[in-house]
Amino acid sequence: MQYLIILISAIFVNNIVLAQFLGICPFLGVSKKVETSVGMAGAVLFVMTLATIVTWLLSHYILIPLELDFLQTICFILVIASLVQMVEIVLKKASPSLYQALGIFLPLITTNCAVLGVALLTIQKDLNLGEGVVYAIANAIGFGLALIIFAGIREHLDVMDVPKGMRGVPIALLVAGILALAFMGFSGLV
Amino acid sequence: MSILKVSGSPHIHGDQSVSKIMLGVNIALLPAVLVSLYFFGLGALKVLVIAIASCVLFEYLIQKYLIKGENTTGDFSALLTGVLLALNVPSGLPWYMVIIGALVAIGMGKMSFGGIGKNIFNPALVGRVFLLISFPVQMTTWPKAMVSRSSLFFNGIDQSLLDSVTGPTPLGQLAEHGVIAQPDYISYLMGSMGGSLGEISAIALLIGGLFMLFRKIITWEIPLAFLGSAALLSGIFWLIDPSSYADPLFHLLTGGMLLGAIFMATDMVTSPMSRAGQIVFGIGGGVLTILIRIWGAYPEGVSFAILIMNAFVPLIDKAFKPKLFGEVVKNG
Amino acid sequence: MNQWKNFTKGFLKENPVFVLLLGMCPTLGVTTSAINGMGMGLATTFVLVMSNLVISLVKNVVPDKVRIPVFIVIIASFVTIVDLAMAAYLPPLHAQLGLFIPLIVVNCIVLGRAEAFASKNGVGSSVIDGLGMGLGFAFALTLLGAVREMLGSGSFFGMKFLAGDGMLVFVLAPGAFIALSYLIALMTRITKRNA
Amino acid sequence: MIGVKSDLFQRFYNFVTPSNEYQKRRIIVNNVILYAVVSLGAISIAAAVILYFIAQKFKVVEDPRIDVVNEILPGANCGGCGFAGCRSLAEAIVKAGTLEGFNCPAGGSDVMNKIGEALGLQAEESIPMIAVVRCNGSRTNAVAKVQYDGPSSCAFAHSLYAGESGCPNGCLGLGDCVTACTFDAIRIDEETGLPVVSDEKCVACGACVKACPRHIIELRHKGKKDKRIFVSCVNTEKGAPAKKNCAVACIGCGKCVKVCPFDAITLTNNLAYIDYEKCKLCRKCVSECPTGAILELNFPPQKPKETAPVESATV
Amino acid sequence: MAKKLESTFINMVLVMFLFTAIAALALGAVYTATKEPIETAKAAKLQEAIAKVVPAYDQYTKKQVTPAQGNDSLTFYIATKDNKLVGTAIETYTDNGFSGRISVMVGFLPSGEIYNTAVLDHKETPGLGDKMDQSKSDFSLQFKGKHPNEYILKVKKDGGNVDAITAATISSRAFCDAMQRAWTAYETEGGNQ
Amino acid sequence: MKTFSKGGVHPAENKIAANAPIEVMPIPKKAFIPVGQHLGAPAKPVVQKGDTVKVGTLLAKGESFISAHIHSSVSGKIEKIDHWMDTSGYKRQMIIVGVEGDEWEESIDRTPEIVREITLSKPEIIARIKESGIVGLGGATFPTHVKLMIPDGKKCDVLLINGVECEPYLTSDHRVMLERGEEMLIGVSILMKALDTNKAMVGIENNKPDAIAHLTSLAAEFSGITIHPLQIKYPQGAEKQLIKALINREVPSGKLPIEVGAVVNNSGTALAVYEAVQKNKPLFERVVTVTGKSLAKPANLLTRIGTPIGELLEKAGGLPENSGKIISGGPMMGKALTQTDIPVSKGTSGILVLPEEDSTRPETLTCIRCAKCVQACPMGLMPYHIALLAAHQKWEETEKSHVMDCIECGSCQFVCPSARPLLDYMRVGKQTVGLIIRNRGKK
Ligand SMILES: Cc1cc2nc3c(=O)[nH]c(=O)nc-3n(C[C@H](O)[C@H](O)[C@H](O)COP(=O)(O)O)c2cc1C
Ligand SMILES: Cc1cc2nc3c(=O)[nH]c(=O)nc-3n(C[C@H](O)[C@H](O)[C@H](O)COP(=O)(O)O)c2cc1C
Ligand SMILES: Cc1cc2nc3c(=O)[nH]c(=O)nc-3n(C[C@H](O)[C@H](O)[C@H](O)COP(=O)(O)O)c2cc1C
Ligand SMILES: Cc1cc2nc3c(=O)[nH]c(=O)nc-3n(C[C@H](O)[C@H](O)[C@H](O)CO)c2cc1C
Ligand code: SF4
Ligand code: SF4
Ligand code: SF4
Ligand code: SF4
Ligand code: FES
Repeated sequence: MQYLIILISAIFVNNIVLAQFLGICPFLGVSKKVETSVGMAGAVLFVMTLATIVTWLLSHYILIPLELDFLQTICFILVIASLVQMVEIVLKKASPSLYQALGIFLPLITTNCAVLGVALLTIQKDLNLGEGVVYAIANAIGFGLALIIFAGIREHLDVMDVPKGMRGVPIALLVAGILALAFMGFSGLV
Repeated sequence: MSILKVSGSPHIHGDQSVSKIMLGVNIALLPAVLVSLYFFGLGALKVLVIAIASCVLFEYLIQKYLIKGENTTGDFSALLTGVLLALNVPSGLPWYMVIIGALVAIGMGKMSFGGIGKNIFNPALVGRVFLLISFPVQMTTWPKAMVSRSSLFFNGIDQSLLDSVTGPTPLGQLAEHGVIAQPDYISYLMGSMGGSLGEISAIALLIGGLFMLFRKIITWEIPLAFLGSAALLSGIFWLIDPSSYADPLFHLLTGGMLLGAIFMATDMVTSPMSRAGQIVFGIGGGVLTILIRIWGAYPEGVSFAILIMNAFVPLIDKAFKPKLFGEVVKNG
Repeated sequence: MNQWKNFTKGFLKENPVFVLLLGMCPTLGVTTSAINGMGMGLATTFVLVMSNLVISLVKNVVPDKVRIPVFIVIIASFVTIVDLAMAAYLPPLHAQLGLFIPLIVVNCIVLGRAEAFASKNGVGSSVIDGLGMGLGFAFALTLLGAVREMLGSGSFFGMKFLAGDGMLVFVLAPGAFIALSYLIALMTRITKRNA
Repeated sequence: MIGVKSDLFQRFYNFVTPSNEYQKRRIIVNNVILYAVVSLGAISIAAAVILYFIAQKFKVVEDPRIDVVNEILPGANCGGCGFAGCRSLAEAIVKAGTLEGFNCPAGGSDVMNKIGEALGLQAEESIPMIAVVRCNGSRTNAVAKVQYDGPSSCAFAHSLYAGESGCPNGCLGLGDCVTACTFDAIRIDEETGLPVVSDEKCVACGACVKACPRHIIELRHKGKKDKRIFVSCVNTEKGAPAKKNCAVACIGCGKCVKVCPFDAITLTNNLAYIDYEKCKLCRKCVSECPTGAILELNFPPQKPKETAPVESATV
Repeated sequence: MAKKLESTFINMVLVMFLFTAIAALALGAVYTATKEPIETAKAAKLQEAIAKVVPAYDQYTKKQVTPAQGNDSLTFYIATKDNKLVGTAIETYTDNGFSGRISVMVGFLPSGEIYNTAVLDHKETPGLGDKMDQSKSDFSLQFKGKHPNEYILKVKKDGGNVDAITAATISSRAFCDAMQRAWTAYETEGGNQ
Repeated sequence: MKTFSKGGVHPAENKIAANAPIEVMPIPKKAFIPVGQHLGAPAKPVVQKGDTVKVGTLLAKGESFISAHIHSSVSGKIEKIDHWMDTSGYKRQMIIVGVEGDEWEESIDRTPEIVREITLSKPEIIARIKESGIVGLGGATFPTHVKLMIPDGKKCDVLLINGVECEPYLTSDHRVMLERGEEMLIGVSILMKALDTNKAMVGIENNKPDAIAHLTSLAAEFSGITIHPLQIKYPQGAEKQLIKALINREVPSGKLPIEVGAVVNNSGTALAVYEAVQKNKPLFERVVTVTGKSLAKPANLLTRIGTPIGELLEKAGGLPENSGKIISGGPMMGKALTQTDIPVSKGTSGILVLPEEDSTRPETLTCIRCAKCVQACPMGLMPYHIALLAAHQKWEETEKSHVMDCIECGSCQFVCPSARPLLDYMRVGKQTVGLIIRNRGKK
């Protein structure tokens, strides 16, 4: 039940993009085509889960025992950055097809607040490892959901002649705003 | 001989037109409008007039000065949005909030996308939800039917007056106090319950719906899937535990369920194109509505449910295409 | 003159928020009020200026392959410094900005400027570039914060001018997107007209 | 407790902690800093070492130019360019072999220029070209006999019929070329109903040439002081029917071919064509043409002769 | 421009190490320098809250109390002046808020009357739930001077004496829940003993 | 009653010439005979300027696989071979014959009696049809002999005769079935023999009860031929829809009817086949409906190919002053013409005149996504979407949206409340995508 609540909360109620404002840059940047956004969502799911596990271990076995919490930011970002790069290199060699589908999004994820943000939040919320993993997966799903819905809308808007002044980012943000408005309906679900 | 015209075929055109369709929906809404005028009196009239006037005016102004497109104020769609916005708010709503709602509905919900046909979300609902979240107090203060006929017109919301003349909606009661022991279905049908202007009379809404079906303005898929799935889901809960969940009939008759399913989910601009897509859309809306009603913080979920499903429309359209004539199953 | 241009381009022509659309998360996340926006903007400016400074100083002793990790370390250090200092001396603001302070690390503007500018230019121009970009960012955040605060709470930098509450949405998540959407549209219009 | 206290340390934290009253705290401070240095250092070294070896082991051979471009890019991986990170953009640019349509918002125009230099994509010096509309069938020269009532697109009208004037090759005036031009360099003249190319704005990208379903637009030498001479007609019908639809049609009489001292004019399919490589802008052919189908642009007015059709096309 | 350092393995590792070491050093220093102010700031906030909810005192003792229901402990701050009990500040909480936990400090006079309340931390919606805060509305003032034995700590809709915040019944309810939790613990702990 | 299942519309029928018996149109003074009157490669002229020809003389030979011969419809002298405007809207090569008298080739049997007995063998029938230059008269003008050559491995088990005439206004097939029913049914039998099938079904829409009754009584004497009334729904006459309606088979996307064992021929074609096979008469005249609400005398005219339509209009009472559009064919699929000296060709089933007020299209508005076009499309396409993609020149996606399946029936545009020019977009999409596909094939 605890896990279910974490899932619903992170996907719908406190959607990482629409309510917590994490990962907006790729949300706006990689949402022009549904196919691409599916790839991106997959990559985020992978990296976010992996990063959360590694940073959780790092935090609970090194930083907290040594009272080095203040190094959290710097350690996490270092670990995430190397992790992503590692995965990218390995993937490129090991499975070029998977790399084509997911790998090309990996660099983008390094500097995505969502991954670091979720890693930090996992520690901040004092989740245990299991919960942390579910939390990461849920957030990644939430990110993917928002991204794919959004990509669908943008593909659609692409053939609609949106007024000049609103074309591009403004209309994208407006859609995100109305989407967030609609998602407020989920508030209180958990 | 006059100069000949050349164009591609076909050279004749059916008798449907956008303004005819929109006018048809407006006519279908007349019973609901009349019921609201009867029960809420001048308060309802005030909201209706302001909403309609400002919707049409905003559409005209934005078209003329901001997006400089062709003038479509004559196609009755802004009028329709105005009526629907008014039908979606309580009758005591202060005038400036109605105007803000109209500005949001038309400006943000419709014209920012380029006007009729291009919007992703149902404009009237964008307006309503915006208002609901911006002014939660005023948007959930429901003047009681009948009692408030004229007193609200000049005073707007007066706190002292309100306590005596406002009452909870059936759904509000459900959320606050649990299942109502003996629901007054007759008044839900006729319209003497608390609520937004347009949601109080099930009969008036059903008449409108049948009219639109008859005139082929809407098809049966969305309303039926919407109401059916809502009834089914709430029925399951009710069967499990009738003491804490309301029965399906209650859910269907109260709140914006009928207004939403018949008039707002069917907005062609913001719903899917294929029949299968429309059914999926309707089911999604019905299920979300009941989930929000039962578990969410809001007593009512129709507006949110429809807006959320609006967001899925492009994906649904992508996934559910009409079956091609002579389609061969190929490449797996 | 060139330096001046370097400095001012961050405000309108290459404004990180309105034009480059970078660092959107803090932009949307913290701008519930003008003060919050300004605080975040200034914190980011500090990090930008300092990391630009240090990076332009050390750029020649960093081998290319570890360039990015080293830059990240430098940036993260300054972020942590801001984080700690704010917690110590401005606890209320720190509480408001919360998670978004550590997230300055991944703000694309910071790393972007470090890479694009500081790692290739001298100390002076790097600092000015950082300052310009940072202040441009701060300007955008303050503006957005002010708009949201005025519409959402009926106040300006904490000073109430409306009796009631204003439109709640603007304090909440959807309002952030909506306000930014129209601000960008407006800014594009203004800058296009000037150009 | 470990008490590593070098002189340097002592002075350093004396400096940062003005109120060092408790001995105890000093030790904690020392430990914190020590742990910090050790653990962070270890993490970074581990990361660097692992990355190095993995990079060695999993090397993938790629176009070296991708690396070059990648180096120039900011490396912020912000996604602002619409690609999945800087490297993606680099790959896309190298693959496309052009900078057109790519932009890096984080790096700005400097970066794009540098990439251009690195890849040698700067447009090589060439004789300036410009789009030329080879039809003079204005509303008065080629009178409309029917009225078109369909979508405003030349491609549509072209697929439907010969055109309002009946000339099967002439300009339809519905502006597909205008829509195609991203430089705002071409517009339809209200009066003539024909497209007009702006000397200043046109960059000879050729988009309009591709867009025109009737192959009316051609890229030609811009000419000294924008002076150009060309046959402003692409009608391949025989003289009589051509002339019937349009007053200024080329009737294929061949007079210009004979008069041209530089052999610049050829006649195929009842239509004369001036080769802009050979044409020396001597203007002899212009006055020779019985229908006025040969246009000269930006020349000083010639001795009194009928130049009526010329004016309408000079802007 | 001076030549860049080559990307050899040794160089890379060295540089990485050097930079992280310097960073760690600097951060350690800043950390120690700010440790005290951070703690002071936290303490000050607590002091402020206690001072607000009990009458003037000169000393307090801290006590962790684990109530019967709920798994988190409450913290009692028993305030005395000249060794005489002036009031008990209790840091209490509720998880029934509109969006998560609400932490409240409530002070009881030795008589059991509520002296005052202060919201320590909450995530409620600005403009709605956050009206629990005294700086935002007078909602919590109604508890002042009430004795929970006579004054039922429930919103009126639920049959209590508390006027809920308009359109934020959930937050109001949650607030009452926190108060009730504190009161129950206070009573089981033996009130003013 | 049978009909096809998906989509379709019901425009006002307006069959105002339905009761006008077929009249013989006077021979023109000059005949303009296009060498390309059929789908496929134009025929090559085999005559020269100055040659004298008789009615039925071969003028041009269809040499490539999909092509058809062209015969003279008049007797006289070849004036010239030149380009002249035809219904395509462009000038095409034509053989212009100055008429002198009305002398027929001797081989043609001009006697009125009906020849029932089919003496020719299957290959002879196909050869005769080819020599006679017969093409489909239902609109697509596909060379009939090509249709009759069933590819190896395929089998035609049923011949469908298209007497639907679902286009509003048009009545030529109706009149043919009514007045030349017996000859037509003999034609059907000939086609059955050519196709090696013993089953033929004639589909007729229910708005032609007289034709249904007449043919039903006649068909009793023919083995294997049955008459089937069909619900009135446009575009029932379209090949694939007719197959669906009559035998409930769906021709796979991108495939020909023979894939499901059917061949479809128009009723007029069947008559032409009869005349060619039994009377040795090449295809040089056809029944053309001249109609329009503003015309004084709407008529069905047996017209020689090459007669300028202006003369037909004169015969029908003259072109009214207020005419806004002249259409070759019906109002749903016909081509708007630019002038009146365009000649009748084998594919001209009717000439429709629309008055000025009916000629202008309603103003085009933004698509309101009402899905009426989707509901109307008999091919199960999403016309609104294809139109948008084509408008934005997203050809790849246009192709993926099955633009090539569009049969250009115009139902979508007819119902669109926003009066969007959907079919215009569809056509441009088909052309461009078709080009892309062909180029791909080359590589
Ligand atoms: C965006 C939003 C935020 C809300 N936040 C709160 C909140 O913080 N606290 C609360 O009690 N109710 C909040 N509500 C209102 C509840 O959903 C619910 O309507 C209300 O608590 C019950 O209504 P009542 O108090 O008028 O009976 C919020 C509503 C919205 C739309
Ligand atoms: C390229 C092409 C090849 C065709 N080949 C055959 C064929 O081999 N056999 C056949 O029976 N019909 C063939 N057809 C004819 C079609 O089945 C159909 O009858 C013709 O396109 C006219 O149909 P419509 O009037 O419904 O458009 C062909 C058509 C085309 C366009
Ligand atoms: C939309 C549409 C409508 C058609 N309507 C008819 C019709 O009413 N009658 C007819 O004979 N053919 C009609 N056709 C042509 C048929 O599809 C088919 O080509 C023809 O019946 C084949 O016979 P033919 O080759 O003898 O012409 C129509 C085609 C289309 C695409
Ligand atoms: C059946 C039907 C339902 C409609 N429902 C709505 C509605 O709920 N809200 C609204 O603003 N417009 C509605 N419209 C009007 C119109 O479609 C709407 O303004 C467009 O979304 C504007 O682009 C409706 C129209 C029709 C035909
Ligand atoms: S499209 Fe290109 S070539 Fe044509 S006018 Fe515009 S800039 Fe010139
Ligand atoms: S030049 Fe070509 S594209 Fe341009 S308007 Fe004329 S026909 Fe159309
Ligand atoms: S014209 Fe094409 S797309 Fe339109 S209804 Fe007919 S088959 Fe469908
Ligand atoms: S019928 Fe017209 S308005 Fe309706 S969906 Fe199709 S194109 Fe759009
Ligand atoms: S600031 Fe770029 S992803 Fe958050």
